[in-house]
Amino acid sequence: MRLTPKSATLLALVVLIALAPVFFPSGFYYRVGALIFVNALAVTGIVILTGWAGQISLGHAGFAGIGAYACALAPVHWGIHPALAVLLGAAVSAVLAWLVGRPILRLKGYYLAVASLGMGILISMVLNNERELTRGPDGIEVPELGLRAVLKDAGLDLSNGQFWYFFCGIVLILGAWLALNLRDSATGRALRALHGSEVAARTVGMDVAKLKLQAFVISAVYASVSGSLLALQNKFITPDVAGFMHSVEMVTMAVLGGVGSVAGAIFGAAVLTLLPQVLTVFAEYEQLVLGLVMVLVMIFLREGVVPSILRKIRGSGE
Amino acid sequence: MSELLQFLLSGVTVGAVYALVALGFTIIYNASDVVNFAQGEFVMLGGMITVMAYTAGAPLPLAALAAVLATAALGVAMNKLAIEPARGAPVVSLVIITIGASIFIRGAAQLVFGKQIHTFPAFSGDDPIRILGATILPQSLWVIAGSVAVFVGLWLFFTRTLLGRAVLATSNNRLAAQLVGINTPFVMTLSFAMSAGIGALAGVLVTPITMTSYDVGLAFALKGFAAAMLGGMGNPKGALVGGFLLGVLEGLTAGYISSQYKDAAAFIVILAVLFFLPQGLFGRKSTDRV
Amino acid sequence: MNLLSIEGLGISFGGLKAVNDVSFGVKPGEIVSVIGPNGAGKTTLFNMISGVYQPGSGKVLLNGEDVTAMSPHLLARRGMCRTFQNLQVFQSMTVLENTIAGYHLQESGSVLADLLNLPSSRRRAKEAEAGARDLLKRVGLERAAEREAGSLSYGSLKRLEIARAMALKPKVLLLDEPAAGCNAVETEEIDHLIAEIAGSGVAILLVEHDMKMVMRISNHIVVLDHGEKIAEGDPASVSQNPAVIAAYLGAENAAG
Amino acid sequence: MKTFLTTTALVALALPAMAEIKIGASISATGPAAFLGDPELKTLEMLVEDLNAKGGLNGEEVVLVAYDDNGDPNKARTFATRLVEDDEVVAIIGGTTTGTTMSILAVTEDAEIPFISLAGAIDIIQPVKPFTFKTPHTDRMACQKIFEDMQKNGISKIGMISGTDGFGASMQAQCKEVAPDYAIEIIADETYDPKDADMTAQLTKIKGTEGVQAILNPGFGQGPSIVTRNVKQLAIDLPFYQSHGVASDGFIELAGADASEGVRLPGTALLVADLLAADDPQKPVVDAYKAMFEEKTGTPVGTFGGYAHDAFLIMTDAITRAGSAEPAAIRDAIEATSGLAGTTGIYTFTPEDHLGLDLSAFRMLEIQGGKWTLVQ
Repeated sequence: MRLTPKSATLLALVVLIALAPVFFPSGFYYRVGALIFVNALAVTGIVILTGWAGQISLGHAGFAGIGAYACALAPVHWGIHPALAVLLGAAVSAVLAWLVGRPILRLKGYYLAVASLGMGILISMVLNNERELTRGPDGIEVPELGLRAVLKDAGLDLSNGQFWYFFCGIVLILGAWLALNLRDSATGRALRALHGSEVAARTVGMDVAKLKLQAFVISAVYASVSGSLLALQNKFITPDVAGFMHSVEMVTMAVLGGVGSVAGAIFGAAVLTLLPQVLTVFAEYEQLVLGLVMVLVMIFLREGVVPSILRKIRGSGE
Repeated sequence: MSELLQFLLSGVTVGAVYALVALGFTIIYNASDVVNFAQGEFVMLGGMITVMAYTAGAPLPLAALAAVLATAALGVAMNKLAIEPARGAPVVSLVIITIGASIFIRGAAQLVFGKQIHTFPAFSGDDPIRILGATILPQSLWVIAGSVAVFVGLWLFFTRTLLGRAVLATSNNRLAAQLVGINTPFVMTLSFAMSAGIGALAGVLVTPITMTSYDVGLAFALKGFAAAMLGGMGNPKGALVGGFLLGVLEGLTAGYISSQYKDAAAFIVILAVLFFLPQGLFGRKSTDRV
Repeated sequence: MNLLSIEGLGISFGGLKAVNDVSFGVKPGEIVSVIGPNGAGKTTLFNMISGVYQPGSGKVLLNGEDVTAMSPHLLARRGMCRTFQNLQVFQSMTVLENTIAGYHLQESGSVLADLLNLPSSRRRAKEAEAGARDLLKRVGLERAAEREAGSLSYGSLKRLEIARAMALKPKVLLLDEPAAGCNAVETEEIDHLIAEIAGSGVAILLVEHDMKMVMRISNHIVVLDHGEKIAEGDPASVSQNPAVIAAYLGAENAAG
Repeated sequence: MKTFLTTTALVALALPAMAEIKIGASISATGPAAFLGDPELKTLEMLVEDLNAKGGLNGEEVVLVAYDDNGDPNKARTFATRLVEDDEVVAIIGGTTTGTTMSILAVTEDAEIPFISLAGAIDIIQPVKPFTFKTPHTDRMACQKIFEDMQKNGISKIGMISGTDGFGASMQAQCKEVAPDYAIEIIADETYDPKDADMTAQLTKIKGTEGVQAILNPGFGQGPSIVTRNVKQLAIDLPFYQSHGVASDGFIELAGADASEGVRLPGTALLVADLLAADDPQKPVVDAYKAMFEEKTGTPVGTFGGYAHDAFLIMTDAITRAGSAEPAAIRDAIEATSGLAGTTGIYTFTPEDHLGLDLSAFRMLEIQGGKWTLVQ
């Protein structure tokens, strides 16, 4: 039996995550891996919103900020366990996305871009300015998740780096599984349909406004959980996580890898997370290279790296 | 009273800067439907090249002219190398391309110019002009005059000249424009040269007020973009009004409500305006054609 | 009893009356065609009936309910669906997916079930797929099911649009130039398809340029000129109507 | 990579003379804090080169593994992990901003690697963390120094205008906390974005606040220069204090000698090298650093490069005294540092004090005629 694209993607992901550590020369690579997974999770949300539903957001880092600060604040102020704080952050992000999404998703193209940009900047501004609560731009400590200690008691002793590598890896697999489920479901098909033609989508009975909103809310939850994982892993978080450049980074990762495909998103996240680590010797040229890569990929591999390559392989196979 | 006036003057100074940047956005958008996020880098280049030429001994006007011409040339190069090859790509790809170009230009500027903050003398000295107890710097008047002059120039260009109409025609329907004999590649080249040149001019005018360094572009691009969208993208009148409105809003919020949240006020108003007028204040209406 | 009733529908663009005070009705199983020279306002009329444009005046009644200016997705729920003159297919989706999209109203359940791939979601998807494959067979596209819609020929796309619309099991079907750009063979296929659909009790409203086809399959014809209804009746009476002939001749003269 | 490291380790065992000491650095050489980080990185690179030219440390070559974290705390943490786990450095210098510092110290404390930060916030060393030290004065001390001077001049009601970046916001908060100790009331409290073009609205509000006797502007980059010019534009005739964030000749150049006339700020000996008494214990080190940095880079020295200089000085001093490059030994030696003259001040660390400076290291400076002068 042939593998469906869905199971192929998931299988490849599981194998990669499980086997990559064999080749790690030092503990540092667990950290890089964990970062890739965290970024890939947020980017998977962008795939749903931008790749399938065709809506642009330049403010999704705002939701990552909410997820991150939920983990920093809720345990300290309200005694909520950090794990539940992740869910709280996701819920707050979802509600906010639902409220904000209604008016701004009526907008198209660049108008949607500027509205989402404004939303992201507002969130980041609150995190920066409400010092009493967030401690401002210098950042705030995040409590320990505590799962590693539990595992240790259960006989599974992982280093900090290893724990976060596998934990984020598992969350990413889960996130990819959900997204791939969605893709081939009625909702996912409807999202891709409205991307193709909103008018036609309406005539076959699709509630375009509601569908866009669903995609916006789901992608906000992805970004929020990604922010939470980052905060818990770093045990320290600053408002940078909600900044404009982080939003751009998410979209860039998605578009470079291939905004229409989950595998592409993960690939894009991996490349852009690795880039600064590879370029340390040429740190001065990092920006130059990053900019160049963005432009060249968009010109020569328009659909993103992964779909373009897959198409080439299929094309030559036939 | 003089306080209110000072808040307004502060807002107008800032607003003129935004308006100039926003005006730069309109031409490229009109010709190609691309919002060029590298517009802020043109502003940075205008300032930085002037600084370099000036410190190398060139007289200020000559340094400024060199900066505008060099930046315009760079704009043309950007069109040829990054925008033309991506013709027909979806909006999100174009956003990434222009952001990529802006990161590239910023990275190059950091290597060429270093990371120091620079400035050069104001054109007409630093003695503030007093108006009813409030003050404004002569350089602010230069910026205001510059934004109004560019606006008038663009308005005349788009409504009174054949070339300007050709630009608009290209934006409406590229194929049709080609069929009626418009040299669309030339129109695109011209648009990028003009946009970049106007951006550089903005950089020359505002640097004595805001100073400049390799990384000032992004802030200009974001505020200019917001101003242009507020007014309605593609319309020079929208860019001018949007820019001044945004500046005055910030000035008044800083003065009367909270300086911490003045940027927030600006974005809240933009969200509110887009809620009621999805095309901005003076934007073109678009209807789905089926 | 009319399933679809159009009462005094009108709209102006920038002061110009594109459609003015047009009324008629469509009964179940009936094929009503709207004809008229280019620019007579046929597509505009269609866009008003199907909720794409908001009419300036008049009413659209569906099964007795006032559905004027109702959003297309709500009309779809009430059993009205349409196709487009300039083709609105989901280009980057497969032919099969395009057709399944027509099952959206029957297929869609909770997002959560879709995310978790719950049995209910899988069952719905399976049912929709089975239905879609049947439909594709009916319109003769079953072999193209896995191809990307964008790669299909014009005539095939026309049929795909009809298949997608049929997936909704509509009571009223609006077809905007279904045969435009099709060759004689394709036109005849579409002919049969439309007759078959009408035979199953669906009310069909048709805009078409191909006069032969219109005369062949219509039960009733409405003629528009300059946005006004100038005649209506059965094919024979309309083709003899001097006002209609004048309108068409005038148009041809102007064109010549 | 791993094999390469093991080989060098083996060689190191066999031939101790060829060994090297790896010191790591994560600095914000680009990004929003580049204004601070750039001179810091240049300083470290210059000092390492100089040290090795003079024969290294304890006869071993010093290798600087420096990464640019863009001022992004997340990247800083990644680079700290890389320095510790992959490069296996014995100590880390860096953390240009408080945010990056906090991210790095979470790693270094876990790995028990000594870390000297170049950032200001008091949270870095209070409560004391065993392996974390820092060279700059805290923001709180800067506030205290300024308020001390205000108190001396009979000022009790002030207006503040602060940048919203980490530096400005942190100092704003600290100043508000310590103001009551000096009987100073902050009756106007405004902020600006670091990239703002005009601050006259905020200053007009401060000017219009009844009873303001002086203005204080914590911030770095171009913001304070614009504030300074705006103060002059509005003809606000009040004592005007800047922070150590702009303590460099560059500030006078940008704000203009005219507008910056009379501006006071708490600075370090570095800015007034020429004015130091011949017997000042800091004079030799200040003169040497200033000469070397300005010759090397062609740009004037500033406080921030000085922080990096001092961190490197403390580190090498500790390694020399410890006679070993073991992280634990270095840590203990740093904590035992006593009376070490740097550009910022004279450092004496104790187990309870990982900053090692007191207020005396700050010197109140005033700009007169486009030059820094000491306030007596």
